[in-house]
Amino acid sequence: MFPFCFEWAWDMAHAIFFGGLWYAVGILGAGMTYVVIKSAYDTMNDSGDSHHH
Amino acid sequence: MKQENKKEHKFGMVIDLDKCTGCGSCMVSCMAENNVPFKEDESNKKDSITWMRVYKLTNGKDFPETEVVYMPRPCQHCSGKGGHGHSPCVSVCPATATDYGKDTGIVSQIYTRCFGCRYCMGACPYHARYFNWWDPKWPEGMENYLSPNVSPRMRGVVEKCSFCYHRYQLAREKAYLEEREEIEEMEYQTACTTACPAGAIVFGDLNNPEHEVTKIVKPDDHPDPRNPDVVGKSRNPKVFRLLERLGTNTKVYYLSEREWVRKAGDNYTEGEWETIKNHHGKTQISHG
Amino acid sequence: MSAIENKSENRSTENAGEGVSEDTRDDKGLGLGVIFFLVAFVVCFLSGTFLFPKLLYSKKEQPFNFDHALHTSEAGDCEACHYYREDGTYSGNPKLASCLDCHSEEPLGETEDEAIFVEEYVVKGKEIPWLVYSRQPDCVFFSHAAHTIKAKMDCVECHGHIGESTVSRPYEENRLTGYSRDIWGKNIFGIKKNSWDRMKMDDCAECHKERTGHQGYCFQCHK
Amino acid sequence: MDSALIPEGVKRTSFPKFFLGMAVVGAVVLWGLIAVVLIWWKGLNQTNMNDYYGFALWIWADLAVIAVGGGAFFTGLLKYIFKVDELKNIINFAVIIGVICYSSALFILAIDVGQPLRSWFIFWHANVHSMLTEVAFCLSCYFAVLVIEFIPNVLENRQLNKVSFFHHLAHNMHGVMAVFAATGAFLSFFHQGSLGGVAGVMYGRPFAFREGLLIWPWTFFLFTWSAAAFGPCFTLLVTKITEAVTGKKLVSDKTVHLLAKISGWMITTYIIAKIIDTIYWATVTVPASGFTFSHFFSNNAFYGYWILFAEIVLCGVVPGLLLIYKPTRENSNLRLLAIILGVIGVCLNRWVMVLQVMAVPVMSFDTWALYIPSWQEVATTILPVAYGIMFIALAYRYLPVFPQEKELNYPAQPVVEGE
Repeated sequence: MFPFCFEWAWDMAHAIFFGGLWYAVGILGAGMTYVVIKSAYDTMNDSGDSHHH
Repeated sequence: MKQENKKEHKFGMVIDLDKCTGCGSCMVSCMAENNVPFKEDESNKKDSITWMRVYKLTNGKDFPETEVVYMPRPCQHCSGKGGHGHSPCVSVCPATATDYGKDTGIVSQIYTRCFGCRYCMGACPYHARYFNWWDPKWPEGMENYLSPNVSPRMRGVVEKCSFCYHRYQLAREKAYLEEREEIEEMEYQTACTTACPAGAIVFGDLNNPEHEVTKIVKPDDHPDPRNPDVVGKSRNPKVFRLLERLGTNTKVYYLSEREWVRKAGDNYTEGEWETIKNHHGKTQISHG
Repeated sequence: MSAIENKSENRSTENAGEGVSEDTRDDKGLGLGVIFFLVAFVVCFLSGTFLFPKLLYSKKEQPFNFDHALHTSEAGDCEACHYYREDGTYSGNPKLASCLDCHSEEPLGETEDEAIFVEEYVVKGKEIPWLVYSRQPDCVFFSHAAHTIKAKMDCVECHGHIGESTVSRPYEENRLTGYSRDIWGKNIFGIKKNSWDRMKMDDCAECHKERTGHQGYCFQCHK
Repeated sequence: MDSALIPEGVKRTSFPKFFLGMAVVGAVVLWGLIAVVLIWWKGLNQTNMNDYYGFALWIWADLAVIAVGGGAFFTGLLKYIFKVDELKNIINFAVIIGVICYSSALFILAIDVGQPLRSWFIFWHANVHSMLTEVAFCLSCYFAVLVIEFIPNVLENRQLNKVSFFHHLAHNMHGVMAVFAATGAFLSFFHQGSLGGVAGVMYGRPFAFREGLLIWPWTFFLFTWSAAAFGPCFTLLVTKITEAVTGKKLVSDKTVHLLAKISGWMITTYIIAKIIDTIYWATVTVPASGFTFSHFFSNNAFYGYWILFAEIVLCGVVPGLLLIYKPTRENSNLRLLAIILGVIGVCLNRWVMVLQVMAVPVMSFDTWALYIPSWQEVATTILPVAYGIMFIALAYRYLPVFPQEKELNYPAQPVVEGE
């Protein structure tokens, strides 16, 4: 799973499998981080009526 | 320092089915040697553990033509399609709890790594892999008789025959102390081999032409021209492997003079056997 | 995260009550959240670093103190007591019989430990229940011969300078696994400075890879 | 009693009646949980699995719920990537069904392994060559995606949405949902496929083994395709059941017809591929290993040609054709028949690819092995169904799941569109 795991090898199979996997996980993580930060920002910049749109 | 892995072995066995009497010594010695647990009630064989299992085969004919053969079946230590080590069970294990030792040709099973998904059992057509449905329960005092060289298993993990690998470990340890590079053929023999009263099992290094097993089997390193996945086919027309056509490339060979026994080792569509059975005899002649 | 939630909850109750929001209130909520987060982080960090290892490992004392330094000066090197048997296997900790090669019911020294040794074990003929720091799990096969004879490694490489020690430190047992702490190592983060700091499979593999070019197949070290 | 939580402008049954219903289903859940505790406590000897049946009822249930849960990824793919906007009316529900199916699948896996506490080995010590590793990774990641897709719907609950941050979070999550849906589709493609690969790579088992493309056996692609094809059938079936229970129309005919049509074409193309695969397997792969096709369907008490016919023709070709032909698709009874057959079909396929694989003897002197699950296995398999019913009931009661509910049931009231 990580380069310091016993089974890890720097080979094609690991590159493809974990490349794809960490890419997907990265997108999910980045997307959620962005959404949470943006929502926090939006909440702080709310004028009284904006959350009833 | 790299000498350690310099020489590749390929341990395997050949079992002479014409010599096997079905006495079951191999099964018993295996269980004792490898701390194999047993149940109080062993009547249901489908969830009990026998690394070495003796099957009874008959030719299906009525008396007086009835013939019976007993077929001991340890783990076949498949080297996989093309002999590259991708045996059916090793490639499917999600947690790398089993691997193919390229230095010995032995398929390992690490009990403390296995988490019991049983995918390997599904993948093995020989039913050579067994699951610990229960925690082992030893009769009072028997724990003292367990072998310290084989680790005991816990419930929920898969186990199987290891070709008594611990005996190889111990033989090598002795060789190290005596500062020898190699071990002798007789220094590493499996428990079933040494226990067989009929001498039906011959064990050794298939890569070593001096070893008895190699002399009997005469493995052909070239791929089978009919199926490139199959390597190590025996050039002895009396020798066969179980389900050889699937390309599992087992290292357990069987020997029989009887044609019906050899035929029972694999599956053949109608009429196919007639064209295949003499295949090796022919190639041998053409090779000179 | 908690800061944000605090703040938004704060805000919604206000809105429900008054329908207006005040930025100053919002900032206060945020500040509290940040403090809460930091405090929680420090608490978790400290307890994880200092308290957790104490909870995880139980300390056990050896039956009595053993002075390695004294013994090596009197009896010779490691192999004097930790020797190979004829079949290549390694004897490990010596049995009482080996001790009796030199010791007898007459104490050889005046220490309290010598007295315990004689009274409790020599006189009673009982084996000493040493707690072995480097005891590996059941599933491990380790050949000393392969390492010290074939690969010509020094004992110190894995065992450290135990031969020069004068006191037996307490044996620390992992409460979950029952294994010795020497396997995982003293450092809770698993960082090692010396080759003998840890005895994990990773450490075996690291050395094997370096010296043999391959970290080894499972059965090389498992049984 | 709980009226403050119920979405605005819709009617729900009285709380006592709801509670009573939940209690009945809850009893079934409890029965399942008792079995789970037994299995965790005493071990897998509580099942009727054995060394011939390493994979049994649970793995089938696992594969089946994931297959029928495929409606979530496929509907999401169509809605967010291919912009089939009509599907917005059913996407929430498809996601909820997906969450139920995938959480059930993970739960079943957690009881199915011999050493549950070591389950993390599959991640930490991953063998990248194993199809099961791919399943584990993609399954858990895709479950995360489903949860992410479900969160906005939860946050739209009347009370939660009053919290400003949650309101914004739901809004912003909708904004980037296409990215999540695309990632979900990618993960889904691989795990549906690798579940097919689980059987397809077992070259020691001629009944399961398939040749394929590079490292992927044909079953890899067939499983993905069938999940996309039959998943929407299950979505429609559950919608139909929910409508029958609530006595309301929840999704417009237009949406239903569209999804049924897409499903129909997917089923038809899938079943053509499946037939080609079966013929190739029967005539080339099987004889090459020395077997005859009939070997797999005879000499035993259960598995006959009927199962092949049922899977491919009755529950494959028939629903496919019923759903692509407009008059039958728009006939509610025939459509219901088709989606029921479709769901049975995909479940049968998974059954065959797990249970029949184990049952067939491979060595010439071996025998067929049949098995009957123990009550513990049955209870734990029914548990997810009961849990799903509770989940849907709660979601339907407290969350604005069906955007068309008001418009379809209370036409007099002015319609206020949400996001």
